[in-house]
Amino acid sequence: MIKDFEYLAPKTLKDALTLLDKYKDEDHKVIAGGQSLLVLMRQGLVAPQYLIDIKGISELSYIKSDAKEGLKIGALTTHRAVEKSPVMKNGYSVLSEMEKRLASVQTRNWGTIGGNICHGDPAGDPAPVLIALNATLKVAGLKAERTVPAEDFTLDYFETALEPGELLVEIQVPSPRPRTGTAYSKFNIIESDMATVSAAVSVTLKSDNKTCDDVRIVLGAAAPTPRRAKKAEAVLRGKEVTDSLLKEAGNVASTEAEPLSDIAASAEYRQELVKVMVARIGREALARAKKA
Amino acid sequence: MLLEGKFTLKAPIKEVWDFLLQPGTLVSCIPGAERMEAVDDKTWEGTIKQKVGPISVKLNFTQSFTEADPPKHLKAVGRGSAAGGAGTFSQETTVDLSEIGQGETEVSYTSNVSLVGRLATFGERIMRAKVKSVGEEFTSNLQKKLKEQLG
Amino acid sequence: MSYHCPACNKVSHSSLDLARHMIGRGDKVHRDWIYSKGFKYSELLRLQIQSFGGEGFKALSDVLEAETKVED
Amino acid sequence: MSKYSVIGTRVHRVDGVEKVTGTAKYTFDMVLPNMLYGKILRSPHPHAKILSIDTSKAEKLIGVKAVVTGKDTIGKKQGIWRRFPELCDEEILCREKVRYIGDAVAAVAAIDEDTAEEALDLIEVDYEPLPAVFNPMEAITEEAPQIHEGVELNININRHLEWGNVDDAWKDCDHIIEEQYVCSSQAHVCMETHDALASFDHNGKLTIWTSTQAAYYIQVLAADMLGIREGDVRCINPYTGGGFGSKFELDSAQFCAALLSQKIRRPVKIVLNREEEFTATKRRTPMYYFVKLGAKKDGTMLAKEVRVITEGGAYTAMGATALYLTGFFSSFPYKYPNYRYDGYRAYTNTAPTSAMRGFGAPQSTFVGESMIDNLAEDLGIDPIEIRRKNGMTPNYVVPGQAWIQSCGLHECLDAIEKHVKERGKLPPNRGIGVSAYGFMSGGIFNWFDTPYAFSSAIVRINIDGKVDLFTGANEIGQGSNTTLSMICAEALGVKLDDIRIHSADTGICPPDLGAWGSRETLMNGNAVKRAAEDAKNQLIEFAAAKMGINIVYDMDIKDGWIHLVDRPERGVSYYDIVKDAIRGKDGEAIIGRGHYTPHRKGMISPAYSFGVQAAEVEVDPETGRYKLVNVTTAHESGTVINPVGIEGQLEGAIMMAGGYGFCEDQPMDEGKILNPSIADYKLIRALDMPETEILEIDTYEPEGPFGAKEAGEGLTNPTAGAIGNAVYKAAGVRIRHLPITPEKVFRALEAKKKQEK
Amino acid sequence: MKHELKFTLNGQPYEIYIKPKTLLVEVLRDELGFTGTKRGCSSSSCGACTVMLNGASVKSCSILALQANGAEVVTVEGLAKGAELHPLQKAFLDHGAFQCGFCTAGMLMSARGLFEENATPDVMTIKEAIDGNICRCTGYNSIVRALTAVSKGEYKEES
Repeated sequence: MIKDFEYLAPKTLKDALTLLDKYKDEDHKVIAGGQSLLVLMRQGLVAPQYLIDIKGISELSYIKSDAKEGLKIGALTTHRAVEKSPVMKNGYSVLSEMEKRLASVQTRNWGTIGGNICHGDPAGDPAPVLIALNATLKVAGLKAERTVPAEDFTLDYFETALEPGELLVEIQVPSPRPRTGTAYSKFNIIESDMATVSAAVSVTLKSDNKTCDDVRIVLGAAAPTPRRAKKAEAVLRGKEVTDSLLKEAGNVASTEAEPLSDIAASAEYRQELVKVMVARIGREALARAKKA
Repeated sequence: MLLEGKFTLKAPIKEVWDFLLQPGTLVSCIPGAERMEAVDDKTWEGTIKQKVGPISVKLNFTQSFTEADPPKHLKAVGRGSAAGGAGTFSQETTVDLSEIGQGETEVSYTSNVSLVGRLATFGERIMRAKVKSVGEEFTSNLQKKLKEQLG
Repeated sequence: MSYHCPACNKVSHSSLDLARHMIGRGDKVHRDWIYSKGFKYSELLRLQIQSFGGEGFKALSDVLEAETKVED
Repeated sequence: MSKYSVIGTRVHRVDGVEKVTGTAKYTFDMVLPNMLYGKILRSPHPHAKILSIDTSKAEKLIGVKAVVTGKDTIGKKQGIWRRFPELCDEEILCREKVRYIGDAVAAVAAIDEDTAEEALDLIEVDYEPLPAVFNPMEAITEEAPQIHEGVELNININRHLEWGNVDDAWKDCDHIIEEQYVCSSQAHVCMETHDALASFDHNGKLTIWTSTQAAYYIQVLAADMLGIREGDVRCINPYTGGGFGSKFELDSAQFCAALLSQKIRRPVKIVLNREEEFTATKRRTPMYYFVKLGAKKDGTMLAKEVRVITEGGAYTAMGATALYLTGFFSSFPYKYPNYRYDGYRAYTNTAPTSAMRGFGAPQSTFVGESMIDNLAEDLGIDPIEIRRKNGMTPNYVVPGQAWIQSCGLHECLDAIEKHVKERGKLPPNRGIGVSAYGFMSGGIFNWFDTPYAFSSAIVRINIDGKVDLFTGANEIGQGSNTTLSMICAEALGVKLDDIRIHSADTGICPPDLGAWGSRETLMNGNAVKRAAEDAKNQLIEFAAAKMGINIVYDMDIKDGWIHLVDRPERGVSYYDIVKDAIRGKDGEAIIGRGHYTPHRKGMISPAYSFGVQAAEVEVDPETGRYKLVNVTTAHESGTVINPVGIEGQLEGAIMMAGGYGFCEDQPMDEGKILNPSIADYKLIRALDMPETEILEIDTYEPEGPFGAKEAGEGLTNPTAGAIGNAVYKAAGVRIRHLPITPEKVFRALEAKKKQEK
Repeated sequence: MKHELKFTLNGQPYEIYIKPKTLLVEVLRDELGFTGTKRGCSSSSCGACTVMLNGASVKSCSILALQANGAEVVTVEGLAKGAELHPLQKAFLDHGAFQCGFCTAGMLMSARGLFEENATPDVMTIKEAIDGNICRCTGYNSIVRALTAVSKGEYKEES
């Protein structure tokens, strides 16, 4: 049963921030697409006094890209819009691929990319990809704006770096460097299900098109937050990336994962999956980097 | 869901025991504990506030000691419910202390926590994660406090 | 040759059949008789379910063979 | 050309237009004037004494109109195995004790759902938790807590089946294998959750609209539990959003709605939410299997010994039948000269386990078909060949149990063999597993203790030739309304469009045991056919008189033409004769009656259908993840009445049974189901569904209407076994614990690697 | 406090007053009596409540009705034109693409969303489009066959 609340539906960002500031000490929640929040509200687990509905703020729904500034996605852009945007072909196709496997078409049609990130679910799909792409999140408050690297945004299970009164407004993805390839995949049993374990890997090669100049390996659903496997990255950085090196990186990444056991899989199995996923997705990223 | 573990403290067993049995100890170690009062020598009552992402829960609970063999063995059973009918929880904890050397005590514990109601069914995954992290935080706090006070 | 159930008098053609009947019925009268012979009913049952060849039945049937046989 | 005009043709479902336009009304959609909404308070404890229930605060809440607890009941325990009173063990609203998490303890009726839900939180129940037991192996020990008074060691029922001499036969076997298996639970996941709308009038007469598989059972059981007469209860089954075995017992929604309505004389509607549906309705029976199987070198199977203990959950429900059928179907579809089965059902403090599509046979088929593949491998015999060597044939008698008349198993084996050959050499990590099965067409044993015929039907012909068909059969999506209308149209010689079917309304339809055990086509089909023939004969009498035929000819009706069988051109219009006949009978409508109760067909069922399935999987050896690539089924169900319906049953069964093999499970912690939502309960969706092929094999069942037999549940039996065998072929590991999850495959692969080192 | 909701449903304008917590599916079914749309899980997992909102399929159990303010909503009741069935409905009938019918409204609306975007989807695209809808009866393949037939142009809307 959803408890009654006072409903506020600002139509501009400014109005929204004003309202958020006004109610920041009150029991309030922000709703965008609400694909996660409404489930909790229906179970009576979340019962805010004020519900601030930002879904109608059209100025936060956009996708822009240019070579210099990179890609900018408004926080209220729907998953489906990201998935279908032709802009993604300019080096961000991994975002489109990720979105395509996120839940169902109906959920993607209504749910927003910003809402997903702010939910802070370690099994969410966008976060690992954005971290691999070295994205930055623009956060606005009534008085100031700030940016947070995507990898620092999720703090704990369902906890984010958003302060009271703040909204996530934009996702900024830098233009990919030359010879960069990024890939993402998730392991699950039912195709459209949440990740049992997911991984995103971004590889940038040196001009010899063989040696790893930079790499970002991100694990999803393998720790309380999406997490970079930095030791595994170190295995690859500066070296010629081979299959066996990727396998080694996978093994190292597995030691960096801190998964839990649940009904979908045991912690041990998740660790094994991390090994395989990192090696496989690394291989895919490498192949893309070579072509990029 | 079962939590278990052990750790050692540089303190005599009797001191560890007395420390454990002060309501104040638990308030300061349980993350989110707001209140803990002794109703009688076997029963405590308390309130804990917990937050998992968007969900905040206030749990009122009663803890009673069902077995006590000072200064070695303690068993406590707790039951509680979340304000607003979101669910109930129960736990059964056994703590065993043993002297392993001069002024050194080993504390081993097992705690079986069970959640029922809406809280529990909202994603087993999330609650399990939460209970685990609360459990870990609790033991690390406890060790820290014990070390501060006794060590 | 016939075997008469010491609890309810049901007639069986072999001690093994009678053992199956007694464990199968499993009500208090039958169990009490089984207990009186020093068996633990649930142990017989567990043995019966988990082992092949009816080990639980056989253990009991040895006693029944000796105690309940009636020459026709 | 087919000799039939309607049977075997591809028709639109008779309920089709209503369903695609959203105008079909389900109980879920119903609203009555002055209606209240009910909610049920359930036990959070697996086993506890109820010390007291205080409903005063809830009653004071504005908008609450009534609260009921066990004290408001007549204190009767109910069960569906009415022939055995000791098996009627469920109170529905518990008075003294709760036995599983989800047991109902109180119910509220209020002006809207939110108020009713709020009121639940205000009911104070004082429980004294009792020690609980969850595993059947532990439940039968002296140390286990007793769940039902007077049932020591928690043994609910046991079953024994035996023929031949198993002990002697082992001596003649060249090879014997012994294995253990665990079959998991499964949820029905009907799209429409259990719901009911109950309305008592001030004369004490009750009408219940409910989503059910057996309106007649609900009528009888509700009357019994409320202490009123059967005739005062009318149960109407509007469109029903799926059943799969979960909806033929009296459930908490029906009982609590009726009880609340009885108290306040206003209509009360209760709809279970999805979580209640998962935790507080019945489910598939988990089983622990211990099996021994022996054969000669040439693959002739001589003996099989099966021991099973099932997790009963808190109440008997239909668990008694599942225990029996899993024992019987463990011998299927092979000719074992020596066979022995011992099954035990243990009460546990978990949600009761009962009927679910396949009813014990999916478990026995998974175990049996896994083992026969293992046996074949040990003996170096092809898996299809060993099945052919031992498979049942027409007119086979299962000693002391069953008489099988039509049987197309061997033709199915041939068809699948051809299919497997056509797939050719498979790429690495792929494998095809085969599984054979059989199933019954309705049950024979009268455990419900009904004095009525098992099925009956009434056909009323209107003045314009349109036909009203009254049947107690329950349309739950499986298509019985369409199939029975087709049978009626064919038997009467009219168009399908001429039939208007009225089903599952106990106020106007004859009693019927409902839609379960794959009984509707054969049993109801027979009753409908007989009723139609009764009406037809009345018409033919008039037609013969009118035509002034001077010798006795055989006459028939086809396509609206009443004619001489030998000279079809000589006849009269059906529509004309109907008018004359009714006038001739002083205006009395033409009414035909028919009924069917099986006689002299053994212990189980009047007929059996058979099939063989081949599942192809591709295994990822690094993760154990596998994909279902293709499932091909050769199936025989006698004459196919409704081909579109059979395709749907078959493909739907693969979704459900594939899920049982692949991913569906209900893991528990201390009696608490851990995945009571569709987000957490994994089931096969469109992208996971394998491609499916159906190879229809022709047979004719003498006992069935126009030669038809079941085609609904049997199809749920083979898939888990076929998947298990396919995984073995593809990856070399045998998983004996359902479901066959990637993690289990992965662990088995790791263990195998270790062993090989 | 009740809020005003103005929107278009199946081509007709509606103006009603509702509590803000009311879900879109509740407005459709309980307030306006369009019970063709079903609810199967209330957690946006089963798809039975799928409707079209501004031309895209959405799950109406997970949308606040007020979020549909000013929107155009189409439910299963809006598919047929009077007695003339929509091509999707005809295809479902011909291919036996439903049994109990409880998921059918949602399936049809997901399909409608698909064809708004893509008149000739391939099998994979069709499966993706209905993957958010559970059908416990058919096993999906008959639904895929029905939609494939529509994609091939076997069912045309009569103009």
